[in-house]
Amino acid sequence: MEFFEAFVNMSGGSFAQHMVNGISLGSLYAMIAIGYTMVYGILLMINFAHGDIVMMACYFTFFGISVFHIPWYLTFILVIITTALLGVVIERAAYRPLRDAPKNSVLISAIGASFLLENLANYLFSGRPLRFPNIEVLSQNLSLGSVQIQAISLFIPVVTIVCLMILLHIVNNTKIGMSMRAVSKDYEIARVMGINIDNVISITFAIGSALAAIGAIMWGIRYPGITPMLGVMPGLKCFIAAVIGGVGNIKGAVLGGFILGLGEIIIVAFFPQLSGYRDAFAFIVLIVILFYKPTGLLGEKTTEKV
Amino acid sequence: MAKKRNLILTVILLAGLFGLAWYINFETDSYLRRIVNLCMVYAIIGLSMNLTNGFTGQFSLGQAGFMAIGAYAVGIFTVPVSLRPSVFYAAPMHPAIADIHMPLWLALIVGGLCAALVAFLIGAPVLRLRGDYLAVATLGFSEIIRIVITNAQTITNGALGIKDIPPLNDVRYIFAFTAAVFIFITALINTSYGRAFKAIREDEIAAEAMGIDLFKHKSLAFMLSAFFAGIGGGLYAALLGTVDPKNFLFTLTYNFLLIIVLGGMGSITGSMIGSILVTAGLEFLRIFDEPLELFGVAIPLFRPGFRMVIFSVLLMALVLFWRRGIMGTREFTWDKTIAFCKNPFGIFGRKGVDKA
Amino acid sequence: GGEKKDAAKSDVIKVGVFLPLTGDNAAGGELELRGIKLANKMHPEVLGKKVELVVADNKSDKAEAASVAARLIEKDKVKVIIGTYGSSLAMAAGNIVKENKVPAIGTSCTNPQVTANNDYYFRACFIDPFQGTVMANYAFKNGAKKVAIIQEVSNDYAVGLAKFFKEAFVKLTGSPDSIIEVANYQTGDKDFSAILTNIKAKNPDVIFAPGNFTESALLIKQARQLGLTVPFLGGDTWETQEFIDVGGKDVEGASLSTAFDREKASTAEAKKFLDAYVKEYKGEPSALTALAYDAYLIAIDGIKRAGTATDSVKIRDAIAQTKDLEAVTGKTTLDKNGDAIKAAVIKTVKDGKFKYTDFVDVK
Amino acid sequence: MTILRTDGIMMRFGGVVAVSNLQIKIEEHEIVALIGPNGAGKTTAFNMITGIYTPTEGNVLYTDEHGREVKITGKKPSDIAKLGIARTFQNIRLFKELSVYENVMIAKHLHLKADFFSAALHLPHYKAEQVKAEVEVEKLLKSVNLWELREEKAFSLPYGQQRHLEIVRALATNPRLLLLDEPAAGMNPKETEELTAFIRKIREQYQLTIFMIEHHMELVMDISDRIYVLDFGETIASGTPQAIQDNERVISAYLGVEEDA
Amino acid sequence: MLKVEELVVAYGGIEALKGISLEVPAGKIITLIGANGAGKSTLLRTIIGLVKPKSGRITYNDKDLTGLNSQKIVTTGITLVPEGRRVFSNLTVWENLKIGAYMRKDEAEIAKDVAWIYSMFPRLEERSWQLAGTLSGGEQQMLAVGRALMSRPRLIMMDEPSLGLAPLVIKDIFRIIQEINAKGMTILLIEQNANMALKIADWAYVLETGRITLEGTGSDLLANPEVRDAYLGKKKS
Ligand SMILES: Nc1ncnc2c1ncn2[C@@H]1O[C@H](COP(=O)(O)OP(=O)(O)OP(=O)(O)O)[C@@H](O)[C@H]1O
Ligand SMILES: Nc1ncnc2c1ncn2[C@@H]1O[C@H](COP(=O)(O)OP(=O)(O)OP(=O)(O)O)[C@@H](O)[C@H]1O
Ligand SMILES: [Mg+2]
Ligand SMILES: [Mg+2]
Repeated sequence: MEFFEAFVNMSGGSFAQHMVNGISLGSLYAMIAIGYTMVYGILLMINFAHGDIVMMACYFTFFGISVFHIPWYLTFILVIITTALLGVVIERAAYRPLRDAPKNSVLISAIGASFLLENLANYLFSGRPLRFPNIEVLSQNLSLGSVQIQAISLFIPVVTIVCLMILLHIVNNTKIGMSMRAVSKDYEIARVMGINIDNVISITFAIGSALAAIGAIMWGIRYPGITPMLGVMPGLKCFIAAVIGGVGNIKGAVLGGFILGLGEIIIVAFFPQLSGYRDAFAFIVLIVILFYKPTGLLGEKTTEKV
Repeated sequence: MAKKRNLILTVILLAGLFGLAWYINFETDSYLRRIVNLCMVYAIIGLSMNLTNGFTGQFSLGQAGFMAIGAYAVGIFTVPVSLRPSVFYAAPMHPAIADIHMPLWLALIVGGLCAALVAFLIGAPVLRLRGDYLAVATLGFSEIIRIVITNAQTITNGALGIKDIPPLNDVRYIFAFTAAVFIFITALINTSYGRAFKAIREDEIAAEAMGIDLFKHKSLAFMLSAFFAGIGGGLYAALLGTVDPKNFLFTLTYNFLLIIVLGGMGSITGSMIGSILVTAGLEFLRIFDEPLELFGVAIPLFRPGFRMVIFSVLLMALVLFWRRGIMGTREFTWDKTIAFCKNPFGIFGRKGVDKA
Repeated sequence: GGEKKDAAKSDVIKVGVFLPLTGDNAAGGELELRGIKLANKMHPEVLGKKVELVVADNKSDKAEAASVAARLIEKDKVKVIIGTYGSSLAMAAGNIVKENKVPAIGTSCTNPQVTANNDYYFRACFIDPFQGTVMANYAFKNGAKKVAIIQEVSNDYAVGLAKFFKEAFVKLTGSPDSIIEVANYQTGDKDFSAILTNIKAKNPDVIFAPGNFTESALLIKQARQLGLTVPFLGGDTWETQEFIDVGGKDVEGASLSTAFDREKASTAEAKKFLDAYVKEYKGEPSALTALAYDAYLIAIDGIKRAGTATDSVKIRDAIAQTKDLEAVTGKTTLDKNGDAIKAAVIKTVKDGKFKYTDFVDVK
Repeated sequence: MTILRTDGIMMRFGGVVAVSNLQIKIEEHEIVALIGPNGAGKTTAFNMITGIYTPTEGNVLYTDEHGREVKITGKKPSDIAKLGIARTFQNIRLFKELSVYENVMIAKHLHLKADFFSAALHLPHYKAEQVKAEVEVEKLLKSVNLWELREEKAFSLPYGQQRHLEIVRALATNPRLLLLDEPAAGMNPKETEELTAFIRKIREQYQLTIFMIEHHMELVMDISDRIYVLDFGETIASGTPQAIQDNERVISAYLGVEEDA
Repeated sequence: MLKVEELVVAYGGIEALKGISLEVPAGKIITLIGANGAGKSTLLRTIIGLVKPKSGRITYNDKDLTGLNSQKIVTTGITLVPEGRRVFSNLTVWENLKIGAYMRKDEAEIAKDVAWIYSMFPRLEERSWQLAGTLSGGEQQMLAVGRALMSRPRLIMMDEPSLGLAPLVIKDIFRIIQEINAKGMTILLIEQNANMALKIADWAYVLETGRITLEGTGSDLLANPEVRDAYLGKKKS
């Protein structure tokens, strides 16, 4: 009833605006969710620190542009590289020693890594927010009729889709992709096949973290406040997006990202009085979807072979 | 024979500890009392978490949510009726509950039962999930609970929180609860039900084929865990004298995770040790937050925030180098202790069949 | 070093300071610590003894806040405590100070519950109901007829302000429809586009949006991006450099109520404070810094009038009698609840600075 | 009396039909073997009977101890176990980290009547049940010489003993029908012979019906009363060992031409 | 060419191999038989570098392999068909074969080898695009053998390739073992099926709880009454 009222009362302009907002948020979620899924797909572990890698990438960008005054396009490239390295370092320090450990240990180590990054950022950069560098070209406003759109919002979906395509190609059609999938199932035997599993896992982390960096840059331009806790909520939501889509499935991550992004906007748009429950929405969707599809929308349906 | 001896020893130990609690309560300062109380409350919650995560092998991260339920039950029902208007100053309390007042022990049990009920309801959808999926779903549930509490202004006072909960800082009271929870869980784990939980942890399919109803037992463990977490949360609220939704962020659960990992997943005595080490350890690490002067030179490393960096490094080092925790799945038992006292170096030898 | 402290026990007076120096509220804690340190520098002695600050971090966490307060009392034997930013943190310590009969003076904990039913908690700041009412009056005075409220629903401070704003504004206009929308968001949210799109469609005259400065700055930025040009009103939490840093030119024109401004600084203490602040930290002091400074003044004034630094109950009684104390944020008197009765200043962001625009005295 | 009957069960995984229209009938106290090439669908048939998979089509019917025929399709594995069907697995699935003793005690849980509360409080009626279970478990473990090793963790046992332990664990549920999935896999001929004797012994001792998948033909031919042969999910033959050994289709699909050593 | 000297391997404190010496000369089929838990798999896992020995030496064509990691060891031309198959369940049959040839660069030859393996195991060709995880046990075993062959090893070690296979398939596998041996590959075979294994072996070792207790030609051991009694069963010969 309320929904109907809200719908009728909504002008075409508002509706279009909501859709634009939703797509932009959704593709941001998708972008970060892909990184989760990448790592999960190979190591079968939630990289709890992924959200915090996003946070670190934001600080890197800040230092690049606002402190060292490197041109923004160069900074972006540097940030992507540095963040990829950070991902590799985290993998080496926190996950590699646990290769043969039970899954729970790895999960705990991941939580520990996430905790460490947050506390470290807090200690080094203080809890006070910094402003993400303003890049006029990307953050300027454009008007399309009554719809207002930020330049970056036009790029976000495009970048996300392009990254998706590249990634799918790598995983499905290249030798490294094949070895990634092999490593994910049985790394002992993968070694026997002559695969250097440490390299494969490092590459996976590098790619995942590079994606986090791209996501972070777009996130930062769109929501320009940097704090040590910045990664927590997006991290959690994007992880949920990945799970909704089917963890390990790259297309699923994108689908999940869009469902969450658009869903959140729609909740607030049509049920304004529920706006306080917006964050709960992600979790409710998650639980409902898992109830019907325990491995997510596009996750492979597995009957465990007995 | 040995059984009887063990029982006597246990009773002596408990009595001794209770005496210690009595001493702490009357002879020491309130700072120490607070730390001791916090240790015990954390132990209850650690134990509750171990029941699902350690014994039943269901990696659940919902403890903060269940604690919140227990804490709010205490918050809502124990604040004196006369003080309620000043607590609920922004929007008056819902008339249905505005006049219900309970003594603390009753509110604790009500809170525990509510948490168990919620666990029962959410168990149906989430307990079908495995591993990471379960972890995220339960974590999500604890967030939902928190968000609902935030928005339910007339019942929970929303973000304003509830204060004027009659303060509890009586070590004996909390000790009694902790001991009861400890004894109950220990007893339960050593029954057929406890074995069934462990069977589920080891291999769900085999357990099912052996006639163990997966859902029923997971649900039982989950509800018991929620019940005790609710009690723990209630004690926590009474200890602080105030609650608000921000207390129960999902990151709170990580504290208990640390406790059970440190103590050893699947070890009751491990959880007890873990909770003492974590709570006391965090207090001890506080020196890292205070400026340090060595020979008149201020060491720049030591400033607020450093403690948490060290804490997280320790957490990681722990899982990296000592992943089974202090106790693993073993327990402290009288038999082993006595054997150890008789032959302190025996543990280095090969372990034989030592039961008669 | 602990030994040194013990040796010098007799000739120093220890004052406990507990603030969130890490965690969510670290920024606020930091600013307040400045004020307290500055005050300590300006007034290093009372009763002929040196005042030593014992600073403890409550990590923006309630359990920590309680432990830390207990620790200050038991281990460091302080007889008076200053702090804290964040009402829930203050409330967590409330029982401790009450139980141990050690008075505490809140810096910027504005929730009425902090001092209610607690004889040992006082504060140097005004409270949420007052601030909400002040802003409602200001909006009404400037011709607003239709207001939208966007509150940070998980923040006690924001919820309190919003509630009293709403009540006052409805009373002023006489029409419940004058509040056209109350929208909620959670701490840590980054995307407000949906809320704002809805509100834009309803054409408010002004938006009242109490909340954390980070979220608020992002909120206002996004409003401007969506072409929403109406003024934003908020509370004293906005008054930080970060609000302007993050918000940039988009927060130009945003107004807030606060406790202190250079232009309205009437007391001699304020002049001293301003000079010292500029010397020490450069730039413009925040109201939080000023309030924290005042909290310190209230504490040592209490000790002075009590004539003892060891009997905490006497100190409490003296603090409760605080009247017309020369403080930075004006002459300070504590009411029967222990709350400071104080005038409010309205400031507006202009050219990247908080500029004085109005003054609201207590009736 | 027929104890188990499958009524045209079929199992499909995606596009693959693992079992189609399977008709099996097992009489009480029989030993029946299920053989067939790899991938024929034998394990899948077991999984459908024990409730781990739900058949895409068809029904599994079981006659309980009161002589009533009940439909067990779609029932939970645990309920099926309670009705008296126990099994072992092709890839051993013991509770690895638990002791030998606990492994077997767990199987006694399904008959426990006491609720968790009276168990935790060690009330007399719970204790009585436990004492009875302990006696039975002791007897079972002694029968396979595992009593001495009862404190060892299951994973530390040699493979052969793990197989025995798995069978004993299944027996501890007091089954009427025991399903064994390749019990002799990984055993050398000598161990296989011992196993044959052991299976015979337990059948007599516990009045069991046994349904077994096996590739060791000596064992199968030696012990079975009847044999079903599966290929590509379908039954290609059934009958006495002798008949099967001589069946042309079975020879070409599975046994191969006998060559002498 | 492969030489193991005084090898000791321990899991935790318990020694699974207590000083083993053996030799695998080029071009031969060497069999290792022994009861469950004798340490046969442990030996192979140690040779391929999945387990690190406590002491002893492993050399291959005079190159010291002791303590190297698997990845290095396989480049010398050794491969393993692991116990329990362990195919990559999330890769298709074809991809499993391709990954067997991971270290090779000669695409054309790889394609030929795939065809060769398909001709040996037509069942795999039918299932070329099916995920390996959904194959039955026997099909997976064929794939595991095929995958190992794809690296064109000079020494192929097989850990109970007949485990859980139908008699017909076992015969196939043994035929193939002889076939590839005829092509010049050296084979180190572990079997429970001692009868068949000894028949094709040039030389055989008997392993008992971590020690080698007997060795000899296949036919010698087949005739040895102790062996017959312990591993072959009474009936049939
Ligand atoms: N990962 C491990 N940890 C501890 N002990 C192990 C491990 N793997 C094997 N063992 C032990 O080492 C001994 C030898 O095992 P191994 O697997 O090598 O035997 P095997 O001869 O291959 O037997 P099977 O015929 O059953 O395959 C056994 O006692 C086994 O229990
Ligand atoms: N969970 C599953 N998902 C997909 N396919 C499956 C699954 N379980 C079995 N199959 C397929 O069903 C067919 C029958 O498998 P099953 O395991 O029943 O064979 P089996 O007769 O027991 O063979 P083996 O003797 O080799 O164990 C096989 O082709 C297998 O690939
Ligand atoms: Mg099978
Ligand atoms: Mg083996």
